Amino acid sequence: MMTTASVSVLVACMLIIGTAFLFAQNVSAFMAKIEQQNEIVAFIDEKVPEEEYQSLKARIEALDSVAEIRFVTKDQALLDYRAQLGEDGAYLDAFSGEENPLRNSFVITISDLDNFKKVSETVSGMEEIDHVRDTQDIVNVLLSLRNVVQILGIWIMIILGVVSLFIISNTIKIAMHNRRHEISIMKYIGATNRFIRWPFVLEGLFIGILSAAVCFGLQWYIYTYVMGRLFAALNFVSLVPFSQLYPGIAAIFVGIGVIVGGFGSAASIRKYLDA
Amino acid sequence: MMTTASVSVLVACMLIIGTAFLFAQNVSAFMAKIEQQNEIVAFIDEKVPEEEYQSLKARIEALDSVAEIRFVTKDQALLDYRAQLGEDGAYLDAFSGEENPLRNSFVITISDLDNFKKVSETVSGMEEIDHVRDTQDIVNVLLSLRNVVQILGIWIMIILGVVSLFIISNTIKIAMHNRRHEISIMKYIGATNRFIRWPFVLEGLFIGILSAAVCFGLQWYIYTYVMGRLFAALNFVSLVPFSQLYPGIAAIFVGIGVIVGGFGSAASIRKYLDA
Amino acid sequence: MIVFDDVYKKYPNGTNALNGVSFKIDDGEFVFVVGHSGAGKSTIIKMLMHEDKPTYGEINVNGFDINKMRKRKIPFLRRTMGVVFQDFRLIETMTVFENVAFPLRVVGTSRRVIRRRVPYVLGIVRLSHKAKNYPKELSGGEQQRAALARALVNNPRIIIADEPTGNVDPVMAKEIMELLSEINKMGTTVIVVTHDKDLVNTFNKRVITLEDGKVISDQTGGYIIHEEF
Amino acid sequence: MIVFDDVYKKYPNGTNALNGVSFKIDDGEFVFVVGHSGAGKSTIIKMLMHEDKPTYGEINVNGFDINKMRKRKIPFLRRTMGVVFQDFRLIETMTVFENVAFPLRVVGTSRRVIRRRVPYVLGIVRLSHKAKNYPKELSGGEQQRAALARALVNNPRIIIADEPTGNVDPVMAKEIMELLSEINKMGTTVIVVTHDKDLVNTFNKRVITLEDGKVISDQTGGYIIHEEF
Ligand SMILES: Nc1ncnc2c1ncn2[C@@H]1O[C@H](COP(=O)(O)OP(=O)(O)OP(=O)(O)O)[C@@H](O)[C@H]1O
Ligand SMILES: Nc1ncnc2c1ncn2[C@@H]1O[C@H](COP(=O)(O)OP(=O)(O)OP(=O)(O)O)[C@@H](O)[C@H]1O
Ligand SMILES: [Mg+2]
Ligand SMILES: [Mg+2]
Repeated sequence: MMTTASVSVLVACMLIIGTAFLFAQNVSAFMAKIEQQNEIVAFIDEKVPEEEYQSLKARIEALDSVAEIRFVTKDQALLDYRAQLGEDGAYLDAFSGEENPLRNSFVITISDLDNFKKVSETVSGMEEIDHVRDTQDIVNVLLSLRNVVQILGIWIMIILGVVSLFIISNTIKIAMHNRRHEISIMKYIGATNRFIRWPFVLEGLFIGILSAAVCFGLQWYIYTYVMGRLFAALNFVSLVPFSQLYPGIAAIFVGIGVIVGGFGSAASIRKYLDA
Repeated sequence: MMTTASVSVLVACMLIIGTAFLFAQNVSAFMAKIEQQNEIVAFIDEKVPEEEYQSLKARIEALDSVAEIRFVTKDQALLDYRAQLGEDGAYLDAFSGEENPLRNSFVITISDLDNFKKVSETVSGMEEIDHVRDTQDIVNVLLSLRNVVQILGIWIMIILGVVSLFIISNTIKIAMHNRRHEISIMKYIGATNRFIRWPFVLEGLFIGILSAAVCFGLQWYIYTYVMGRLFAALNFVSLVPFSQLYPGIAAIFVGIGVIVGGFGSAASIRKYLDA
Repeated sequence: MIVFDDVYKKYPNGTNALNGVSFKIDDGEFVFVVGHSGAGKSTIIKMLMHEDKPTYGEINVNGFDINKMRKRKIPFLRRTMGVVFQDFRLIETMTVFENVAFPLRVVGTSRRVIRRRVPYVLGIVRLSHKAKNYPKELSGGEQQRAALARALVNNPRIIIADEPTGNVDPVMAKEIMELLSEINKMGTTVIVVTHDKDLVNTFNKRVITLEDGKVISDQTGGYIIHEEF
Repeated sequence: MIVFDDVYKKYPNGTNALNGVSFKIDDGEFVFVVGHSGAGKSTIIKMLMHEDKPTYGEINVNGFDINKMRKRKIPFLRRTMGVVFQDFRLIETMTVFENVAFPLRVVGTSRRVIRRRVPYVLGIVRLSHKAKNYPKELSGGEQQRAALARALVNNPRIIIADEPTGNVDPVMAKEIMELLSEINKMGTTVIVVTHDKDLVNTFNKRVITLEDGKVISDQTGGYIIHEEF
């Protein structure tokens, strides 16, 4: 009976930590996707001959964190702009062909927003590049968003982790309190502390590992079926598949199970051994 | 001793729920701020006389969810565009004054992103408006972000809440198990279940309310000092001040304390009363 | 009045503790119950107070039919009897005073009466000086006397004492038995389970002798135990 | 050998349980300890096994100096003695067999030996049929005998029995005492705390009489207890 209750508490705490872990993993996966929403448009100086475009492109592509680079001719740019203005962009027709005031450009996407500014400046500083236009405003919003989410995520992990371990240690204490008579009798009969301790530690380990196994199954089910279905309905972001995350989850659970079950009971039995 | 352990577990669980609550509150405050990052530029038809601008602005302003509306002359728009192009925008000088191909416009910010599309279409459909340009792409990203974060937030609240209550109920079970001898002796002496129950329920209530008080203080401290300092360093978003949130937090804690402490012990003592 | 009619008790683990026990104890009687260790004496007390139900047979205690009574009536059955348990069953978290006061509190006795009655009873069992101590801080005999005080405090209609003198010296044992005899003279039914041959022989009361869950003798005076098992 | 030299014990709550107790028990002796309830008999046993330390005075047990010995040596002191506790102290979560086997397991006895030795000892105390039962499923006297079996199983140098016959009938009490006497004849020191006047008088051994935490008599034969308290 008491084992059931202990396992329940342990499973619950692991579930909290596991959920926080999965949450953090998904948030960072999601943020990675969000990071794609950026672009630097680098306008090529008119003096650069077209033959050099290829090597220029290669040089930009070689920069740190450049995820994608796409060449856009000035004609295409004008068409795009016209399309954006709709019917009323007809007046732009006057600028087509040789009259086109726009320039050929590269549209660059950055993989790591932290390097966005650096890349933008590097590209801007290239001789062949006339000037750049970037979405620094949006990038700034995304950057702060990411920082906030990450810091919150880490703190939530830490708080939940600490709190869970605290809960477990107190639960073990209460459970051990149930055994105080048993322990004191063993001592009266001449058992050494080591002799008394190891069955408790073994039991703790067993409970810990059992809890880890139960929790792993539960976490898998909730994640794949409950959350998975929910997100499928959302139709925007997909969850990171469990198969990619389970080594981490398994390591966390078994780690907690072993440490808490084994060391936890060893630590909390001490009080009754010393008595 | 056991009271300390019980209070500790209860406090820890409340802390989890409280943190989740504060997290959700802050996320929604943050999302509200993020929602400001949107705009619809409505270009005014050239045939509309300037005298009507004021009434047009008022009509747009009266639409649902319009947070802000700002008038931008076509001259200003040209200047802005020139500034954006930098030095190389000089060729635009040719279009200044009467030659300006751009139009006067209203820049509209929406308070509730869900209505973004509707407002954009309504404005676009107005006779006086030539066409609109909006940041639908960014808005879409923000919208999904918000939905994901909200759904995640709610689910995290629910999971943590359920798990915490589960932990508490199991802890009470274990703690009550410690008292089984006491309870059975009381029954042997002719005490009715009601007579035995109420001191336990009172004790449970006391533990619950004590935990609520401790947790409230702890939560306040962590939130204001630990998290507050952290976010101050972040320098981007500020936390919702605790003074705005504490009624909710207090209600949650006292609610949990009373329900869990009182009903929880009443429920878990039952098993030993029936025995 | 207590009536046992052909009572059997088989514990879940298969032990047949009672094998057809019948006897009748009238109000105001004083009865010794003797028998080997494991003969079923404590089991009879368990049946009397509805700690457990008989497997077969009828039991009637102070008008309560043990088999048919509703669960919620059990506390009221138990209030008609004061029991000294073989293992004392004092509440660890209460002082001696609180333990002895408990049966009074259960029936809603006023504090004023409790403050008068409890010290009086503790005085009778010579435990006044230990009123504020917890059971753990008592010697074996002191715990036994605290349990006795608790059984007496409520002036119950029946007093049942399971081995009430096992942990006290012969002089105090005799005192306790004389006390029970006094109480019996004032009309209370007294049932004493004991192994103390001397006491049984001295007091010359009705003696029910059990062996292997059966009544093998029910007569006045004298301790009979077969030497062979 | 056991030496008590002017031992005082004051419990944290202020009770003076021992007030200058001195005696010496040689290896192989058989000693009864008698005295009123609360005289300090069980306290002496607590001191002997280092369950608690004396407030003042020297105690030496089997070569261990109780005041100066290191904590980690305590288990080894306790293994030299087999104690029948007044409150039995059986482990609730273990069967009778496991309880009795425990002192053997503690010293690393092989399973084979345990499987032979435990049933043998359970047979001596007539509990073979309860080997698989849990303490809760035993009668008072059966629990007492299980505790006795546990004290004997390890062939300790000293056997200390605190009221070992309080819950058994006179015939079995005599049997138990004869058993202890047998064991004593094979060289084991035996200390029996008892209130059973008959037994003390029958066995005619050394009797240490305590009163209010002092030794008031230490002589061979006869149970002396003052009638007045
Ligand atoms: N809860 C139980 N479960 C199983 N068997 C039990 C239980 N309680 C008692 N017994 C068994 O029932 C039989 C009668 O027990 P009981 O306690 O009535 O004996 P007793 O006459 O009081 O003995 P003693 O003088 O030793 O206290 C014994 O064999 C005992 O082992
Ligand atoms: N843990 C304790 N804390 C405080 N006082 C105690 C404690 N244990 C015993 N005492 C007191 O010390 C005195 C001696 O107790 P002890 O248990 O040694 O008596 P005893 O001679 O064994 O009596 P009995 O025959 O009743 O078992 C008693 O007055 C008792 O109340
Ligand atoms: Mg009995
Ligand atoms: Mg004692």
